[in-house]
Amino acid sequence: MVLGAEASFLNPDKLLLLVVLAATCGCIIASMVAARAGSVPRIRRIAGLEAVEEAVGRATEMGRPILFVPGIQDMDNPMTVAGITVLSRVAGTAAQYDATLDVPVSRSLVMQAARESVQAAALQAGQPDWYDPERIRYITDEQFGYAAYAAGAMARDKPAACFYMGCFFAESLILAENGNAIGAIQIAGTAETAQLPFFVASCDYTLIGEEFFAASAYLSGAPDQLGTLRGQDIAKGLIALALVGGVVMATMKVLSPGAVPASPAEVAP
Amino acid sequence: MSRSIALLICLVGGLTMLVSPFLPMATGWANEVTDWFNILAAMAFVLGGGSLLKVQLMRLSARGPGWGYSAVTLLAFVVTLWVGLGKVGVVADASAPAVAWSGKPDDEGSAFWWIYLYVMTPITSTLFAVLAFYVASAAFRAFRAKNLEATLLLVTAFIILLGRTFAGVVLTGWLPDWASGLRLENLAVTIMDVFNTAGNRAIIIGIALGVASTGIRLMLGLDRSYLGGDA
Amino acid sequence: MSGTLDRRWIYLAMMLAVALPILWNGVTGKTFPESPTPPSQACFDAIEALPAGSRVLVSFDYDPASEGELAPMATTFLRHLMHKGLRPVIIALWPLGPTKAEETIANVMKVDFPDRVSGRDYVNLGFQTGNEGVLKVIGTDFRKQFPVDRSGTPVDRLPIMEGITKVGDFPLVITISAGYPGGKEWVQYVSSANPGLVLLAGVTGVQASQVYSYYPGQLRGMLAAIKGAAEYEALVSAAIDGDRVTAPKYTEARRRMAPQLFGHLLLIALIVIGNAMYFAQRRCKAVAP
Amino acid sequence: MSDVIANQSEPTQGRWWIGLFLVIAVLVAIRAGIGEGMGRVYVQTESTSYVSTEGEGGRVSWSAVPGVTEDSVTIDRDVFRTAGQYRAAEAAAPGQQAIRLSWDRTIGLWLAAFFTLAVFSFLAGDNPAYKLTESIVIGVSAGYWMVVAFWETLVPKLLAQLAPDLVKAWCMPNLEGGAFNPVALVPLGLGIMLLSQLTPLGRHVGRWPLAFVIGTFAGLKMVSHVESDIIEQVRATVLPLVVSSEDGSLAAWASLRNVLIVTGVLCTLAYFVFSVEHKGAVGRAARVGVWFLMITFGSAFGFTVMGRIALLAARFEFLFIDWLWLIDPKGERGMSVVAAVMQSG
Repeated sequence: MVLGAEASFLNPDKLLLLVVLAATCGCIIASMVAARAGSVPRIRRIAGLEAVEEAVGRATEMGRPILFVPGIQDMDNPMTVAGITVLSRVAGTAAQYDATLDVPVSRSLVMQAARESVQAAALQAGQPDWYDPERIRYITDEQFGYAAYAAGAMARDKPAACFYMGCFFAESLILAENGNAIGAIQIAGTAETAQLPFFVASCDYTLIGEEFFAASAYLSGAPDQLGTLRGQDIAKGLIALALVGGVVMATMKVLSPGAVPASPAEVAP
Repeated sequence: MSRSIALLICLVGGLTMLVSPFLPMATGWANEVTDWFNILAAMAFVLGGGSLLKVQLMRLSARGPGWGYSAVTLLAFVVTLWVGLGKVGVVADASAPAVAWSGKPDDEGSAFWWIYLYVMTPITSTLFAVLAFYVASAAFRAFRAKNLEATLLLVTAFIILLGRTFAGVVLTGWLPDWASGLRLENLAVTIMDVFNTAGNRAIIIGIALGVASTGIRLMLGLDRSYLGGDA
Repeated sequence: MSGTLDRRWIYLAMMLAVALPILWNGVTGKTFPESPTPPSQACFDAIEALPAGSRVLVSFDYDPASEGELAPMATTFLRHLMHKGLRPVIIALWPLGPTKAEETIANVMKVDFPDRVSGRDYVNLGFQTGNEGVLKVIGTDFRKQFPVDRSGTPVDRLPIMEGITKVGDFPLVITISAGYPGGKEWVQYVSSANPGLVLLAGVTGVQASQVYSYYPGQLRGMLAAIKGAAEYEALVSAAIDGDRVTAPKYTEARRRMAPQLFGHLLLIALIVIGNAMYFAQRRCKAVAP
Repeated sequence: MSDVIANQSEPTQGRWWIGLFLVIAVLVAIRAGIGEGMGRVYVQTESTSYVSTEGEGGRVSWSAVPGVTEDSVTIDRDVFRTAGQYRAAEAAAPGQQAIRLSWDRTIGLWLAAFFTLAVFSFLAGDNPAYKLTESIVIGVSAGYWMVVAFWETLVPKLLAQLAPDLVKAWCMPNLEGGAFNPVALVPLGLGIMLLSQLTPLGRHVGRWPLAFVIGTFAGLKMVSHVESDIIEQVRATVLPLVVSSEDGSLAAWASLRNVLIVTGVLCTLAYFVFSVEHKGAVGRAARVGVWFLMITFGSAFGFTVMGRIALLAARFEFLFIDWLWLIDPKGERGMSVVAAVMQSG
């Protein structure tokens, strides 16, 4: 039985997943290759990202530090990784301006990754001496212990610019409201949907969900990275097409003569 | 060289996890890797703890403003580690009363439990509760009907706030049954069911695409900032 | 700008709006009447519909941080189940869940249903690590994940577990959930895979907006935040106590609704004042540039 | 925006703070002098004796027995009792020692009350009490999570795999299996690489574990997000735009609901398009998408507020009920100060 042999090698009920995964990755990689070959997409303005340089510049002018919080989760979370990549861009700008950058973190591994990335950014900006590992320090793994530190540090150090880029939970509003109270420019980015309303209410700019993941590609300006953003758009188009097709078919099924009334499960997912 | 090996590890690790769900032989792999990560994160505490000790000791020896607070942090840290790792005051577990170390470190009555209950819980849960105040000041400041978008935010929050308390019943409870859909508590349900569902779904789909794209950038080494600067 | 309002006045107002109703309520013992919304009513009806003796899986997926919202739900769920003669099988996906379950059992079963026996009429099987991995496994083999109860007795020797091999053998599953893993995972891995199974969820306010999209399909009923708890508590009290006075431990959610109401009213007042200030100031600007 | 609400807390107000704390201390002292007092914790010691029996295969199991025998092991545990239970015990047998005041837990309760007030005081501005609380919570919680990681992860998942017999005899008597597991050497190796950067040699090796974590989890999360988010969310959104009710007529509300959900998802997706300027059709759809986003945020905000107020209420209940003994809604003490004062007055 050839079929049986195949089935035992490849999990059959995962076929749909395989197709969708391959299509998504295909779109992104193809656009990346196309961008390398010269077809670089124009990316729309993302207000929060255009404000990064302004915020760093303002902190430098005022002689006050910049605070960067890469979320409170560990490196297994994609949001933390995205936050660290944004950190490297912010650190590059801060190194150019010679501004002070504070990065308190709540996970040891994140501290490690943040140090590596800030050091690399300083080197790239031609300011290797600007990098100070003690400014990137571990506070505590505890969510509210970390928030207690951040709130206190904000009240005392009065950073002029605050970045919150990563995975946040309830502490989001503690950070954002205290930052607001000291009059800092605040730019937040997260994909934690429950916290988005609070960042939207309290920060000057908020990168919502997918925008946050696009941030590092956008800030890098590298053609192949910008290409991946167009790949995401193509995948989005395919999803929209699939959705419209599905909806049309479902509607036809209801309208076709002799259709049975939709069961509650079909009406309300 | 070291960076190239790191990029190779990243690529191979990522590809392996990408194909593992499709191979029946690989079903336990995701859990195994998660376990490894947890062990790694636990060992990394040495780095985090080292950083904490170093920063606080530096402040303490410099005798700058607030050095006393550094001493308090150090003391709290060391005492907690000591009573927790040493299971101070822990009695043996009921399943093995003869094995002295069998109890859990946070069993009722132990020193670690006392610290958790009377130091950590009140502080962290009060910080959590302080959010009620921040919610108030954020709402006061941000919910202004400046434009259509801000007004939608404002009106929705309004309906939910009213619809989820007795006030909603008082204000619109008189509406007849045929118009019961307009009662505040039912409007709140409709908003959750329709608008919130649609908005959340699109955000979630977008995030999934963002995760996929970020994953590809990391695996292919387009984004390698976490690997540091020198060769 | 239109003068300054120290934000500390807002904080003071919030403090009073929450503290005074608690004191008022503690002295008078009065609560507001509740009229149930459909998701809460659905929870009540789903439990009422089960024949006595049915086994119900109850998962305690929370810890002390969310106790304020979820403990009243847990208490009322267990009270309702015991009153109907149903038999709860308790598990937990959160490490501190079993402790919370023990507290609730001590509060409800040991006091009001002293004739019910652990192992026969209810059981606490404790916590298992693995998050949604646990849910995937109990979909096919319940005993593999939960081989013993909390005191170490093998599940095979418990009368209450007779004939239960997978999660689909329970007609009803209840999750009391504060986040991940919780309501969403139960829907994705249990409710979707077992069409005949009825799933109810009690969730925190933060979770509610995410879990709502599954109601009333994969999720038959849900208690959203303390309001949902209060509504369900009122339904259960009306069914069990009738005109008699309900014991204070069964009115906890309704007691919490008084500070809730004043807190909400304050927020609404703040939004109104904020907007009034904003428009007044805009008019000033228009007149005097 | 920040000039609308100002937070004029300057460190010049040290005296103001001392005054505030004094006022609170005096109020608490007055309260402590009224009626039955406040803030005490009672405990009772429960002694349980266990005897061991040897089952099949030499497995030892322990069970509780009613009395103390020669070969039994007795364990004492202190458990909480309420003030009401203490008073009842005193009424039945004055001077009894079974239910007694617990000094360590009473001190803990007062400390907890101090910390609660100290955190609240930060709302009025930074101050010494908050700074003290902050420095304590940082130290305690960092230590706490390290201890948890040691006992919950390192011991069972690493040490117990590498040296099962040792761990079983030391602290995990119920450990099953018990063979050396070579797979556990992988995370151990990764951990050693990570820590090697503390030595001058390990500067380069130290980034490999990080690359391993980032790579594997990039793959892992990609699969799980595509599976549970893209596929499942699209599947849930494939809805018929026309819904007929049981008798075959048009169900207007259900139809409208489905139309709104499908439109909302499509328009909000349009908002996230990056490579096209938001003009024309995409721009209009994105605008509608923003409306949906705003409603989503508004409703999430409203719902979260509920939870936050409930948490604040819980903290006040701790102060009023457990510490100050002002009210007694659960009937744990049998009386409350306010009620007692009102009765006597």
